[in-house]
Amino acid sequence: MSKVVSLEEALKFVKDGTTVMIPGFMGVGTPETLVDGLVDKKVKDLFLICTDTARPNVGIGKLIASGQIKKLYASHIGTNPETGKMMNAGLIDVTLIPQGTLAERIRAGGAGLGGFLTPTGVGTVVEEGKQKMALDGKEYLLELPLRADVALLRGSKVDKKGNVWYNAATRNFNTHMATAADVVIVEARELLEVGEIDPNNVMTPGIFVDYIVKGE
Amino acid sequence: MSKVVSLEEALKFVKDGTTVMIPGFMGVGTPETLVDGLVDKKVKDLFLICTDTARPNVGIGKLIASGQIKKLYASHIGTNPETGKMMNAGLIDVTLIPQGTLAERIRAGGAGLGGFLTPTGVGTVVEEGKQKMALDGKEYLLELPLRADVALLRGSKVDKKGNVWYNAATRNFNTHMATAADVVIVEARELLEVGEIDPNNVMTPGIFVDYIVKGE
Amino acid sequence: MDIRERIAKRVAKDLEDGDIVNLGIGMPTLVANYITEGIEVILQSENGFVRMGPAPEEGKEDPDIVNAGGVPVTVLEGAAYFDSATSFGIIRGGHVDATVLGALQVDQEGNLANWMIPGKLVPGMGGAMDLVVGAKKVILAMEHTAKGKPKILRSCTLPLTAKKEVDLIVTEMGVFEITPGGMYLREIASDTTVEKIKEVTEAEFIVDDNLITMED
Amino acid sequence: MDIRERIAKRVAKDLEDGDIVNLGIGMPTLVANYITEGIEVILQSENGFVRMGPAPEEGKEDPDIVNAGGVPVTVLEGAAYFDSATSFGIIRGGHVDATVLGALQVDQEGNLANWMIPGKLVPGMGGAMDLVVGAKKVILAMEHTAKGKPKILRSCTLPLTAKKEVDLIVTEMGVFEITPGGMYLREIASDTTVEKIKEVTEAEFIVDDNLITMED
Repeated sequence: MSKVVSLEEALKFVKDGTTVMIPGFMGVGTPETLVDGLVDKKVKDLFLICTDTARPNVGIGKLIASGQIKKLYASHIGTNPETGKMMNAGLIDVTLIPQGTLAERIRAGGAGLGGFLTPTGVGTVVEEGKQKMALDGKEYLLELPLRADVALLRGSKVDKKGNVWYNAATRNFNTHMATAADVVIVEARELLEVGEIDPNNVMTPGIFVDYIVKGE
Repeated sequence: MSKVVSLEEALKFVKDGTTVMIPGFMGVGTPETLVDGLVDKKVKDLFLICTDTARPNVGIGKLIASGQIKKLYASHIGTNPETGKMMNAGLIDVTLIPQGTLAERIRAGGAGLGGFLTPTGVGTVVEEGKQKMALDGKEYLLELPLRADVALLRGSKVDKKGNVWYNAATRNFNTHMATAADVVIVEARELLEVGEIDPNNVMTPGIFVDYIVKGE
Repeated sequence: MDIRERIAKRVAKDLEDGDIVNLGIGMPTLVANYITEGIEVILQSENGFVRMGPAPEEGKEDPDIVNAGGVPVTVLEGAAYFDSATSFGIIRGGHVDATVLGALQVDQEGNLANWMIPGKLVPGMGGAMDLVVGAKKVILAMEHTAKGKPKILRSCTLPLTAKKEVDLIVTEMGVFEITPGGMYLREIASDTTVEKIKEVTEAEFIVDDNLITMED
Repeated sequence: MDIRERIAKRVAKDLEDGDIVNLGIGMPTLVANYITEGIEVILQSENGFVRMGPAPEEGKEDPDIVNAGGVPVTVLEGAAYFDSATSFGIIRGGHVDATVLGALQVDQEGNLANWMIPGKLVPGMGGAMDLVVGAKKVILAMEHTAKGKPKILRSCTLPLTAKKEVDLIVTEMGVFEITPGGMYLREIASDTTVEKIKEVTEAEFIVDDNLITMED
């Protein structure tokens, strides 16, 4: 069975209320074709996990502008004034998470870890509601794993078994999100035959990938 | 200042009693030149962290045979009968650690995490002396980070800034150990000029590597 | 067909198209020879790759490519290599559909002991504890008795590998499934009887109403 | 020289050969222009690479290579790309020698507030909390006051980024070091006096006996 499917087929896994992870740093590494597909599909009340909301009309910014996000976990929303406005108007429920903690929580979700201890956020509002532990005289917060229903990724090169290679700074959250969702869909900027990526340089093994959509 | 040094210069960081991490799975991925150098140097009472003790006279097995190890953290010693004999004779203090937990503890040591929760080992002797936590009805053990004084690695290709690329199954613990020791020494199977490894495919960034020794 | 082959063949029938499977060393390795034609089973090797292939031709061994037993293997097209933390993230994170392992003892609660005999054999758990906790399905491929003595017990007496994680036990005499409602004998070999199985099984088990005859 | 340049130039003097440095967006970015000739400072960009280079020539921007502010940059020879968990492992794990950041407020205990103004500006902490906790040295590059009001306080009133992590504060008026024994004024600009600094500094500080004049 081929993993390569149409945009429509892939996005049938995203319904109203679905929890979705989307990578990208200010839009770099974000699957634009899949995001555009979500906008067109008009699914609503999404719970979105991402590191930033980019700029209006760039990457994840499009999903903010279209009003499809009900709940948001992110580390930074400052570059997209729309997000702050909608948060203040009570339209989006935003939780801000330090970027390193967010990456590690997603990784933990994919790696079967029950949580981890980080010094980040100790003594700040981030510690509210969290268990604190002192080890060897240093304080840590217990942070819990994160998972999603669907992850939408962007591979610079993807082979037909779903092995992915990311170019330059596009990698960011892609590799972690690939491991932490029930359904993983990759937008292939370049779609290759199996064997065209050196097995040593595969960054997301194909076993994590359920569907591939050819990007534009 | 060049990172490329002689074997002797590199090994001056390993003294009697030093804590050393050495990667390798049954010898595959183990820096044989550096290990031979330690044997020749006759440093003793080492605290060795590795995943297995290979076979007699293969990889880490050589350090067991030479009697240089006082304390050992490993996940498997069954393929080297010498290790078991010396353990039973009270010559080596052995702690057995599940392989996934060992990898994660080293990674945590390099990533500044205070520990992590894993389901591995719950209900077994591995849980002895460890804090147990239940989250969402599932039990976990709190495992703590591991660090070493020195890590001795083996890169298939290493450039002169210390960027490393590992071939095939040699990668195993190399990438994690690179992050978790005060001094990191890489044996280069092939020593390249800077720029010869695609920055995308670097597996251990050169910032982690202090010294490079050309392997034989 | 010898009993090891019979067991391996029966285990193979439980593997489905697309399954990601980790085969332990020893008898479980034989399972690869009996995978149903026309389906694709992806083998994971915990030392760091997926899509493991058969042993290489003599003289064509690559020292950098060995399986978890340290034996030279090959990789198939579409393979991917990774480091140990990633490998055990795959295992612990529930991305392995089935693991096939041997056992020293197993009990009717699904507890498994397969890593040590105190005072006698202390090889270490290697990756077994992670595999048994992490794989979605844990299948034991084992001879029914050890020198005539039962290995399927009411309660394990050896140190455990994991608690209540075993799903299926395949021996030369039959197939047992462990369920919350007790251990069931689901299949029986053509050359034995329920009475004979009871004689060499300490555990209590329920005979399935629709007991099936195992293929030779 | 404008005050931003003066501050950047002074911060640069604190960077040593071989240092791995993360520069925050805004004024800290200017530090790269003043690094002492002949030394090598390796810039880390938390979105996933080391050895960041200058901005590309116009028209030569690569959309896959941006810095942590989303602005196109280049990478130098010997660069390496990685994912976000690795990037923040580098940061949290103490592999970054220094981070240079801006501040909304800082206090004499070394507490920093630079990520939000409740009810007004809630951009999110991005990677700042990880950087401040993880970097070996935290240097603030900031204007001494905001619209004439002190930013260097007895105790921060805004939500903290991290507790007691700031080491050095560089403003257009002078250089402060925060030590367990209190905050010291170590250097003073040629165009001001200790009295003038005291007028616009709420924090209590000790004037170094060997007060140095800052370079313009």
